[in-house]
Amino acid sequence: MAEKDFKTRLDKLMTEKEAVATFLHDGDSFTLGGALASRRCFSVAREMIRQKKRDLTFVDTAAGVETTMMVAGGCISKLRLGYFLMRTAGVKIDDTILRAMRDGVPNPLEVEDFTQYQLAMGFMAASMDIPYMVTKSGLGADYLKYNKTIKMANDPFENKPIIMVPAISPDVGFFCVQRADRRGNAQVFGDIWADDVKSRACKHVVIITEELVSTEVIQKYPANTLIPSYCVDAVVEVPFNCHPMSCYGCYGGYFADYTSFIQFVLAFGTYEGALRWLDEWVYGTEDQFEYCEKVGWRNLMRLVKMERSINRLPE
Amino acid sequence: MAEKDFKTRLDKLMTEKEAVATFLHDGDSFTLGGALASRRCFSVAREMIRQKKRDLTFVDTAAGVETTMMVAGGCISKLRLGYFLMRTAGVKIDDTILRAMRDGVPNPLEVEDFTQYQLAMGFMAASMDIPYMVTKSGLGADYLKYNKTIKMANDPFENKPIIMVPAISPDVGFFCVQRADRRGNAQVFGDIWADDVKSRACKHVVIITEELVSTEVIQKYPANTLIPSYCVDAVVEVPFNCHPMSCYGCYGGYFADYTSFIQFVLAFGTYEGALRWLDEWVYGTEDQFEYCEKVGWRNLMRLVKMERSINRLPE
Amino acid sequence: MNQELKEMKSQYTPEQLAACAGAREVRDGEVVIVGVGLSNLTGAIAKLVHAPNAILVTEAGYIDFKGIATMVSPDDPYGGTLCTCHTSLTQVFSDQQRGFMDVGYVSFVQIDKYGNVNTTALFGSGDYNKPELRLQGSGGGGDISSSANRCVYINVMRDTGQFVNKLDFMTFPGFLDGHDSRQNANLSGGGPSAVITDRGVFRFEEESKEMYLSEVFPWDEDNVEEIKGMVEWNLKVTEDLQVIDPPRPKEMEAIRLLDPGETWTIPNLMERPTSKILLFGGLLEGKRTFEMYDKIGELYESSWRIMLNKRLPI
Amino acid sequence: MNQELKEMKSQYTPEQLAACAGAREVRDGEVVIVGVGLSNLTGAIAKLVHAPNAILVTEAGYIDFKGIATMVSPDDPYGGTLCTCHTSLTQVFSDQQRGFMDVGYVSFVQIDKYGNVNTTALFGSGDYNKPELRLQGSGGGGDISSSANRCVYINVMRDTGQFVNKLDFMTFPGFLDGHDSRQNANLSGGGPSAVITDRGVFRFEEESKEMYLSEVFPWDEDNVEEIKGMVEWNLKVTEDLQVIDPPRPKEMEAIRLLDPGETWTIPNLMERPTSKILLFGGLLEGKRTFEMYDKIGELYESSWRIMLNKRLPI
Repeated sequence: MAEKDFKTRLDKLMTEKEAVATFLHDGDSFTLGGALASRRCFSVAREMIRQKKRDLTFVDTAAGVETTMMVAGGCISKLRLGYFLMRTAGVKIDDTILRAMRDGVPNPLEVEDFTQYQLAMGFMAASMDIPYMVTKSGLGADYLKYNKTIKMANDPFENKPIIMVPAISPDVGFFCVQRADRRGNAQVFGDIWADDVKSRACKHVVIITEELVSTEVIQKYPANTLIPSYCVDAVVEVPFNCHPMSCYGCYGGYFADYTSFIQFVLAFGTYEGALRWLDEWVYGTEDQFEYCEKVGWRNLMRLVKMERSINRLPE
Repeated sequence: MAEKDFKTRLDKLMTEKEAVATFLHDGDSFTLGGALASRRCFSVAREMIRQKKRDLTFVDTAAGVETTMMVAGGCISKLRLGYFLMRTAGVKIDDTILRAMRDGVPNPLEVEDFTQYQLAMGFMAASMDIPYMVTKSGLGADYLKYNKTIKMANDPFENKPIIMVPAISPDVGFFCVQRADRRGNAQVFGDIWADDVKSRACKHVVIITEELVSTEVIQKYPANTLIPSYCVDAVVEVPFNCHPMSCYGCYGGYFADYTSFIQFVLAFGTYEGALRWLDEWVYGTEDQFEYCEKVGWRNLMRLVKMERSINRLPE
Repeated sequence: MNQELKEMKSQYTPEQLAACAGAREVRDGEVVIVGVGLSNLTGAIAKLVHAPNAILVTEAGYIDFKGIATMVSPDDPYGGTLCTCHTSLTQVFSDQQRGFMDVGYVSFVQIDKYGNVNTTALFGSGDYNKPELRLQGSGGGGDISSSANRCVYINVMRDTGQFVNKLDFMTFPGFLDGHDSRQNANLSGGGPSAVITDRGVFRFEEESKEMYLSEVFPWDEDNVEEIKGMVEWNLKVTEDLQVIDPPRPKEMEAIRLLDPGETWTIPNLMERPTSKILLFGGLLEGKRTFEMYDKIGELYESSWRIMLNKRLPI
Repeated sequence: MNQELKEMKSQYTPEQLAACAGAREVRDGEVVIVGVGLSNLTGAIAKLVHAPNAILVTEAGYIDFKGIATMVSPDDPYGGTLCTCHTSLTQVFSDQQRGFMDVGYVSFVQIDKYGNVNTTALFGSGDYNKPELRLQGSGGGGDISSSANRCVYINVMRDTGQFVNKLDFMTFPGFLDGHDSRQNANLSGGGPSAVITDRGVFRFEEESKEMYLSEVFPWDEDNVEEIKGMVEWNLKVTEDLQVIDPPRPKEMEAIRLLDPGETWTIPNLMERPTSKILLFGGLLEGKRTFEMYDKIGELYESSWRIMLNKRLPI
């Protein structure tokens, strides 16, 4: 189907397996909604690994533990990022990326550094279909030495140095949201990160919703509809899709699930440990539902209780 | 006070008279929030006329009946607009602007035409403190022939024609909102127009709120806080400040108040009629409260009933 | 024109003819950016009658609104009712430049043979700064004509001064100088696809991009010369002239509900029901009573009530 | 160092010293953009103790959040609680480039004498593409150092390899080559105003923009040479060396509430209360029980409860 066709359908519901198979192909560039610990598509990252996607370029303002997982899973050949999570809670967690960069294990890895705002501007340019955006972020620093994307020039109005970031349009973007309807109207509560511009920058958009709702429910809080249906190619409903990270108003992550966090940190200390972890938690679970089974639904409900004790979604 | 000082105060409440006197000076450039029929600062426009402000430049994506009023009141020497309301509901309503342009009555008037998106891009550039934004809106049309602000060039990445709009930063902007707290956190419900970029583009920002609320009320719907307090210089609380136009979720305008609409249209058919109207409805009322008295509080409550029968603010 | 056709034509005002013909340009499920008055009514008719899944958008920031009444402006409160997404002009026009708006409705004052439009000023003997008649300028049209995938112009046809050889000011870029001059100018939208009037529908040739008369109402089949007379240049007419179906019952019922005050289909202000309520209520003698407010409120609220409670489409 | 001072120093971890000293850089009412861990804890201490009207911001899109616990990342759910405005990174960093962020807290790995910082990579014998150690890159710091009005660096001081003559990669622009080179580069922010560590506070000369040691803790008054030894270049020291007040009781109580799991003030993962709960619960043998989840939940929830119900500041 052409870019337009998926977007014009009235019912875009499909399984996560189908969405990843349909919209993510080896060699593609992709981005994920949210970032680090909030609305982060861990279930999609696991699915990519299960489907053994290869030679992907991941472009995002900030990348966290899910990137460590995807790099160890052999999916990623290039990272274009504003942030690589190397240490968290004061603990060094990531040799995975360094191992790939230096030793090519599991595969060679190229990196390109931006500031986060430079990347947001690249997404913004693509979201408006203009060739570039200008910013003053990162002037004088060393990004231009190694970054083949951004340029520097004097602006034509004040003739002062300015950084020009060309449009960045990933082939597909996966966005975790709290609520969405079948047609793809997707609502975000809490922090938005750069999903406002990312959701328009991507050629294809897949919404991963915690809860599938009717359009009437969406209409109660129209200011929270960040992504209208005309941007959306597919809608997937899977529970706890951000675990082990959090989803504002739905369930806590990280500290709330320190158990998963410690298990991950200890495992990813070595490459063998990482592969064992992948075998147990990714290859070892058929899909997100089996994954939740393995974490334990009662444990997951504890994370719901923790989050709803501090943040609740308006009903 | 320097630009920063007002913005750092914790209690920014002041009267409308004080706000207009403090932040709007003869020769200034200014903009208004909302546009045409929604969240439009008619009470501030009336106050400018009462204070006999002169030689103002009004820059906005769209200007409506309030501009006819300000031009007839002799406040405006230049209009930089994306839209001039000349006909409404199929009725020609505006010789006021033409009279000023052609005959210099009540004073000479200069105009500069943009497309609405070009202006939004000018505000966006100022909101990010970058020298310009690029857009493809209006390419090939005649704006560049008369507009001294925008430029055309070939973009450095694709070498195709593009329009460059330099940053546009009005001296002050008045924004009508449904809710705001004393410190200036301002919430908008319903259409936002270009207030997202305008509110950051202006050097000074005055919030005109329908209802002054505590910060706890603001915190219930944080996604609706369009303008955080650090952008805001002053907060004014006046009721029905958009009358005769509407305020989403608060009161209907225009058709709901066809009485005021017809009276305005009939009066502004001639310059003498316009002056009589100004004498009765602007000079003849000390402030917004007297104005409401004159319209009739019971009539105003009818407009509240009409709006709340179709749109209600979440409580 | 025979008696029966004349009879049929007299049932409709020019605005109703244009609105119904215009509504048919929308295909179900399409994203439709509309303006005010006629252009707004047209989108609302389409959604009510044959395109229930159309996504109506206005530049004020309303995406996928219900269309419970004709909006007097892009930010009319009716737009907010049961609307899926409230956002900003900045986001709507960015989405349009990105290519998400399938079709946009805009009105026009002067139009030339390549679909370029003037809604800024009529210079007459004056110039841009001192024109004979100042007009509304771009409004949303400058952006819709630049970036919507299809731009549909809609207006009642005037005898003279409307379909002109040369515009005083080009406010909306159409196909510029014809052929691929629009593409070379780097405009993102697909340009004008139709010009809808009460005297006929005009479209643009694939190659030259020059306007031609494509369809007429039944009672105008023999009036092609008269219509050509209203166009300054030698208007091309397709050999295969189609007939526009007169307004259908459902379309007329939609208009009745959407425009209770008949604001958009009765040009003369004083003859509209809403104005009559006020004038007989004594407004001209300066009377402004609560009853006037109440009556007008009832006139409009009754039609909203039907729309809100009725499962669309009619 | 006499016994009494040694005694006093031993009560605090290096992170607590840096956090308390750093918090004092915030003036009440200021807009403070914070990151994770130490930089987040510092802003939260300031808001709780002496700057109740400070507006805490993170790059994820939380403006004016309450700071009920140290955030493990800019998008930690704690940021959303009782927060005045939920928006996007795009808006927060646009507001920062516009000049609305008074002070921003960022950590650093390598820093040079003009306050330029490297958090991207340590090349060692390799290079950018095959470095000895890959680091987190810009994060929010690249933008905060570029555009916040004042940028405050905060970290525990290392003996070597931290205060270096030459950075492998400049991730955060400080004063570049000193004097007015930052201004000439067209950077919007005011540049670094302080480098906060557990061994002292460094500031920058008005004219040359070169770093100098400005304040030390009481027990380090005689250790200036030792501190100079941790800096590769010949560190300037102000004649008028000030003394940093050790952590005050209110600051320590704030830390206790904000960091119940002592994640940020006890470097070793295995010695933290949260980790101890799991390890004794049998995690290392792969056990994952509901009770573990429950215990950790209680540990954190108790401190939130106090913060949410207590009218701040303590």
